[in-house]
Amino acid sequence: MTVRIQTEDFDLGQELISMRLSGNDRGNIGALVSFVGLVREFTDNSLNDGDSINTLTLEHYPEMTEKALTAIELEAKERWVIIDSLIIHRVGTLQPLDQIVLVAVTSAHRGEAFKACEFIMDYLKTSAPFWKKEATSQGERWVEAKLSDDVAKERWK
Amino acid sequence: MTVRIQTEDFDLGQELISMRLSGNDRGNIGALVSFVGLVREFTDNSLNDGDSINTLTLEHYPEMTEKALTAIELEAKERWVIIDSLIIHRVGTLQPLDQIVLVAVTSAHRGEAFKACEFIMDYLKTSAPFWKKEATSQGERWVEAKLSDDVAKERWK
Amino acid sequence: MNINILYFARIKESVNYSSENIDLPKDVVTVTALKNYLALRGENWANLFNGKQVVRAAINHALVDDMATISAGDEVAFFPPVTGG
Amino acid sequence: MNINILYFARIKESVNYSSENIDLPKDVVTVTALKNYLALRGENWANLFNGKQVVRAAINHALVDDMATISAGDEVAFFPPVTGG
Repeated sequence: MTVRIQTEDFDLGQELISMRLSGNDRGNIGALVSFVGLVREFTDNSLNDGDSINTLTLEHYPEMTEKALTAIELEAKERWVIIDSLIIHRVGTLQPLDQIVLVAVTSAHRGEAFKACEFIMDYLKTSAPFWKKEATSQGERWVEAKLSDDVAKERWK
Repeated sequence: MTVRIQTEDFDLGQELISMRLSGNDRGNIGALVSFVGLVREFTDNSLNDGDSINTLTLEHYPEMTEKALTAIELEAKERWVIIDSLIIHRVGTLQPLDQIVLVAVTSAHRGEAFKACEFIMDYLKTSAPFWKKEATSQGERWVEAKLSDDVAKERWK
Repeated sequence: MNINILYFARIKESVNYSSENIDLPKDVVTVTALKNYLALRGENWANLFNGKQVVRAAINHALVDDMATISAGDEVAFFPPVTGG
Repeated sequence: MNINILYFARIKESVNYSSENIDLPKDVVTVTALKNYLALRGENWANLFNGKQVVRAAINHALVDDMATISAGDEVAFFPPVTGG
């Protein structure tokens, strides 16, 4: 179980190879599920749909972030039989097409890896202290939380 | 939408970068979900649990395989709003820790990408013409289909 | 009518060849009828096609159930439940 | 009692600073009471903390609801609903 908060980009291929091949349990891994969140080129919300995005800046609460993400990983490990999990979340100022977040989960069987990975993302979206601000052609704007993310989280209760 | 059947290994990082960055719709991609299936070191079934695996050989029905996988991708595209999908499945003789299959899906939002990726895997497991034969310390043995895979497919009906 | 039959995996090994071209009797027009017809070839075949084992079928590269109709020139494939992925 | 308060994102910009150390009156012992107390500081603060906006709170780096109790030395953080990932 690993959590990393960083400004720099990550090498997705290297991170996934390392999930596959490092660790004493590597011979038991039958499934590797990963999610990457990316910066889109256009805003996507009811107020100003379709403005083009120049930058996306992520603020966070440093003393709390890693603790919150570790708690989510531990909860996933309680609920499903997984071998390992990795969360990398970037902060600072990003451009369209940039990688924002990686969640990767290994397990013996695919069902558990899919569920744990999606669970981690749904909880990260609603309980990890990150805030996005978009700089668009129309100015700067804090991204609004989405009701659909609360709904997604409720499924797991 | 791409399907590839091949004996050689694939570069997971390169494949995912190409999903992210190629294609006219790349600016709309907010989510990239991928699944990699891997050869484990030990058998995992009721008959001879825990025999160590020397090789895993995948046979397929060449004229049917690509058609079956393309049909699964098309069905996923009917059911969810996704941007692109990729299936790579290896055939021939593999070793423990080798990559067997990659399914990757891009979409604007994570929910659709997770569902489409898991759907494709569940259908691939139960309707694409591949058969696995394990060579273990105890001899060769065709891998038995799992009831749990049929159950996983039933969820999507 | 004349059709091609393909066998895969465990079934291919059991019947000991991978494909054949045969002329079917007139009354063999469904997958079930074809399985019953093949089962008459001997013990090996009977064990496979007497219904006690799950044998899946495809016609012209599409999965079908046993009630599917076979036409002249079809490629019919028999194989065990798939185990890819 | 003495506590530290941190503000993040939209709320930080609105109150125009990111942290403060304050002595609370004796009756301010829950998150709700602290919000009401801060709301008295002026229009800016009232708009944020009068309950019409969703303002989440954490105590010592754990998310809490508004009934949570504050203790001396706590780090209390206020922020909008999170939008990471």
